[in-house]
Amino acid sequence: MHIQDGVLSPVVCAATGAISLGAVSYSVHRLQQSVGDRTIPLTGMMAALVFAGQMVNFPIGAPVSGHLLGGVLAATVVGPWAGCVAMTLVLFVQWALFSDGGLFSLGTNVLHMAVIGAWGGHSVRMFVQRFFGDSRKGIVIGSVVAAWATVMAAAALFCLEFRLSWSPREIDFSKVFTLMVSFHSLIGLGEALITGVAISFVLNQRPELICRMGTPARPIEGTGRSVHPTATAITRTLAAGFVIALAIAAFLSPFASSFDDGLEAVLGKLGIENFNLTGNVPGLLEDYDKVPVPVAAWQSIAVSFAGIGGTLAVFALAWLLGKVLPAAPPQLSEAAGE
Amino acid sequence: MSDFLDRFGRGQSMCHRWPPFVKLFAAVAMILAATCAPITHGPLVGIVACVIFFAHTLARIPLRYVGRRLLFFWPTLFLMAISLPLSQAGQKGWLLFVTILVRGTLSFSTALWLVNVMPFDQLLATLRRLRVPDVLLAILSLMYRFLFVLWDELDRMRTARSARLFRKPSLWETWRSAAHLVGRLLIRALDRADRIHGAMLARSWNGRTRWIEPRREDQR
Amino acid sequence: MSESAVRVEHLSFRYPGGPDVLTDISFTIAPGEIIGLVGPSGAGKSTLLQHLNGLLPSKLPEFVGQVCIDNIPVARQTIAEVRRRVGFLFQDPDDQLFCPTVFEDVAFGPLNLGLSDDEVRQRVRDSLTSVGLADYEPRSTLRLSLGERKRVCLAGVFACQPSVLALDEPFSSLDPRARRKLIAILKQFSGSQIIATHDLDIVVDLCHQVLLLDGGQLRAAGQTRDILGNVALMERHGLEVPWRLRPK
Amino acid sequence: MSESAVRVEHLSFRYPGGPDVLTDISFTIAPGEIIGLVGPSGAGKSTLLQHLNGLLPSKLPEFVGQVCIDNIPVARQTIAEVRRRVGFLFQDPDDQLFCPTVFEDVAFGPLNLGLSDDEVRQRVRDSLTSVGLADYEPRSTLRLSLGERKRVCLAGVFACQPSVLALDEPFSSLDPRARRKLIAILKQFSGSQIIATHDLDIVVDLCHQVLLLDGGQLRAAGQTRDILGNVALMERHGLEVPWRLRPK
Ligand SMILES: Nc1ncnc2c1ncn2[C@@H]1O[C@H](COP(=O)(O)OP(=O)(O)OP(=O)(O)O)[C@@H](O)[C@H]1O
Ligand SMILES: Nc1ncnc2c1ncn2[C@@H]1O[C@H](COP(=O)(O)OP(=O)(O)OP(=O)(O)O)[C@@H](O)[C@H]1O
Ligand SMILES: [Mg+2]
Ligand SMILES: [Mg+2]
Repeated sequence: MHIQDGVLSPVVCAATGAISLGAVSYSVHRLQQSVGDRTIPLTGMMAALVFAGQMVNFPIGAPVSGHLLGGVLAATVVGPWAGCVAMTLVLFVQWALFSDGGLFSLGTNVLHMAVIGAWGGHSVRMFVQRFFGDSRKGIVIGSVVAAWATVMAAAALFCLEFRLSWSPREIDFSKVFTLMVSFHSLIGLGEALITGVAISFVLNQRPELICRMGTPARPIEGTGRSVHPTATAITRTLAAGFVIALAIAAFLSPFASSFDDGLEAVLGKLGIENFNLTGNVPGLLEDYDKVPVPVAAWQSIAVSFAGIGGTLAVFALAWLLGKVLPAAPPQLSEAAGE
Repeated sequence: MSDFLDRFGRGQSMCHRWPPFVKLFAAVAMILAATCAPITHGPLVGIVACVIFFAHTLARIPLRYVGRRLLFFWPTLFLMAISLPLSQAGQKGWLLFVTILVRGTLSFSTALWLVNVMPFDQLLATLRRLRVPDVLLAILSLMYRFLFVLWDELDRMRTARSARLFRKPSLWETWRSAAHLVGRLLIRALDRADRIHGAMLARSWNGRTRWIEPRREDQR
Repeated sequence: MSESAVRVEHLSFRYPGGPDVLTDISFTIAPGEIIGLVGPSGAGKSTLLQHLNGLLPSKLPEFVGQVCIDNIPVARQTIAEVRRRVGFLFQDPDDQLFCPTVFEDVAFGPLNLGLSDDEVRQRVRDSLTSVGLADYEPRSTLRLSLGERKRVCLAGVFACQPSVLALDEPFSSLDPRARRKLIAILKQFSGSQIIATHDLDIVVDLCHQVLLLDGGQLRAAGQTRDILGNVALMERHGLEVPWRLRPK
Repeated sequence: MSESAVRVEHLSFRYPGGPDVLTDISFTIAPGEIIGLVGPSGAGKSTLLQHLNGLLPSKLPEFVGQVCIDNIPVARQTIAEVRRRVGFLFQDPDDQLFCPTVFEDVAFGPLNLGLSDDEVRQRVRDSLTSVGLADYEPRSTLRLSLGERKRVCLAGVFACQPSVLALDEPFSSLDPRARRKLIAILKQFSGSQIIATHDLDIVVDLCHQVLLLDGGQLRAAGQTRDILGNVALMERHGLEVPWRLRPK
């Protein structure tokens, strides 16, 4: 997931860096209001935890293994502001200790993993949670969906940045996009699963640890426990906006990008390229109108599958995890906060 | 153990003794040059590469180490870069591909150099002087310590697991126990954060963190 | 009532979702007194000590009764003041060390007390010397053996010069010389102390009074020799009469 | 040479970037023998024990010498076999517990040995009973006191029925009854044992031989009473002659 220096153009790095700087400064500003309470050590610990958690490999197949990214997890435990700061520090330390992920592209990585991960993840979770009430199930489903959505959003955003970095007019990016989106819908599933399992683990063992924030809390039905309030009108609007933007990014832009050059042109390009790369015998050229069709079809199928199949899988996962949670949690009656 | 991280950070070369600001700015300048130099100007790129190579020799960073790190680094960079020639036929795509590889490699080696001549505590002190907000620094130094604690803990839990794991586990078992490890680490860490908070308050912490140097005369 | 350094009244507590861990505990500690807190594993010693430092009540509602330090009741508003007065040593040193180097960790308390830089350095040097780690200042807290970490924690506590010490297993994983040194320090300390430990020989040597805790209840309290020398009592609560008090 | 359960030859080791922690250590342990490993804090006891379980050499290059368990040299290829034979107890129980419940944690080893379900349950029950935690099976490993956690770790080690025990501070944070029980168990255990501890009274009671480590070097090795009773030697290495061996 880490973008290295050199992959994006300096201008794009600067632009994304500026956005991240703003977002992180705002997070720090919000965090400063809670100076002296347990948020500071908790955030430090969360950052260390995400860092260490990323070292645990979850094998997928023979040589491939996935690991936690942690933005949503951090936001669920310490809230969006501290979560964003924690993820930023994780990325910074990864650069400073391992030189993972570049200095100039630090801002981009922060945007992808800290800002989208924590802020975006938090708003998606809050949005989803509204449909399930503030129950434990809602928290798990919300964070599973949020984990998947943030990975997809980051992937889509990366494609956009990549396109902006390298002469947008001359290069057809729909293939890059297809590849990124289908690949990341898988990575996202892993992330969703790990986040979901970790959060249900916490909900089982220490429900009071999740998302305690300085704000006044209201109890969750059925548990007597409390999370911080779902939302004011503004957050709700923001969340809805984010989800819609995400949907557009994930599902519509591949088609949009193919359409904007005209379908014909894209198909033609793909055909030629196919020929050039694989060094196929010229005979194939005669089937020029036929060959590209399956390619194009494959492409939209892949993206649609990545989108729709991924969404379905995520909801199935969320539902499963929700089911696994014990029906009767330990009874707590807390007025939350410090 | 996590000590391999700053293996060379404690070395004693000329570069290690430079003032931290000099090192930081040298690194930033080199990365800037590496990412901005157009690939078509061969000599320019060559000069940047030579400077970086020279910096590595000055700092006495073993070439084998750099090579090993690069070996792990290239595949990911390659994956990102290869999408360019894949999506565009002809020379232009390959040119961009090479651009990304060269820029990535050069800036990565520069970062390696900085990591190796600048131990983390020095970096922290430099950030402090650069007036990075206190809250961030406080969180950062806490994170740094617990990073190692958690990491070692994780490491030992894994070893303890393998000490009682007398056969090759199935995929499902691996997943399950990896999830348990993460879950357990998570809860212990969060609980510990509470106790740390108590320990900090017990020593009169009020959110403002003050810093001093151990002893001016005989700093390391 | 003005003469109590620590006063605990009818304290009951349970962890969320669990059974009672402490049931109706009451005792007082006079200024300058050293109290040993003994009892089998799982008796609730650590839990009780954490209450003295306000570590638990602020978080959880399952808490009945009152704890006063120097006549200040432990409550949300007073917690900072209470923690300043109580020097608390955690059973696990990793819960307590949070700075990257030994120097920074020990200096943390004095710095927050607003002392001048020179005073801070002086205090750090003194307290590290007193635990026998004089030349450890620049070392990383990550690369210490368990006994060394424990002693750095102790130095951190001493450097704040608290008026009450609450120590959870201070002697475990110390070697005999460090243990002897610590006993000497504690004997000289002027404030009151409450020490939870399994090392009954040291309790005999050091403590004026003993509290015997088992199953979350205070089973006995009184003079050290009376309680630890009582074979039947000790047997009943899974303890042993220490070597020193055994009839030869 | 066939009669040694553990053989360490010219072992030297340092953590990367640090000074030597172990220097040229050699010793053997005969089958069935119980060895006490004593020395001041930071002497290198934990480091030495970790070598017996292949915890360090496989990872780091700063390692000279050879360690053999039951005549199998510890190396990358043999590490699985070695770990099967050596039951290792970490100094910090939290490093060793990784399952959510006590039952799962103790059952982990036997399950992996491929025993039948009934046998596994039987072993778990037996080993938990032997450490005095018979009714703890369903409890969460996160909600135990330190002494309880230590005993769960011990149960996990015993449940694998290893042929060599390497125990790092098994007695610290145990209450006297649990300690007595553990001593009884160790005395009955048929394999060889090496036990690092600061509790010299127990060493006198339990161990046939003693290794004295200080500053990473083996300063003395021999019969327990000879070494622990030697006042000058003990003094020099920051230890104390235990109560039992003091001239009255
Ligand atoms: N976080 C927790 N949640 C729930 N129960 C807990 C928790 N911590 C401890 N307990 C339980 O509370 C009881 C008292 O624990 P405590 O740690 O106070 O014992 P202790 O007397 O300090 O024992 P030891 O001598 O082993 O340290 C134990 O039965 C333990 O299982
Ligand atoms: N991870 C590490 N990196 C570097 N040095 C270390 C590390 N762990 C321990 N040391 C150092 O190695 C020496 C030996 O440590 P070790 O833990 O083996 O001591 P020990 O004899 O077990 O002490 P204790 O009785 O306190 O447990 C100590 O001086 C310690 O500072
Ligand atoms: Mg305790
Ligand atoms: Mg040790």
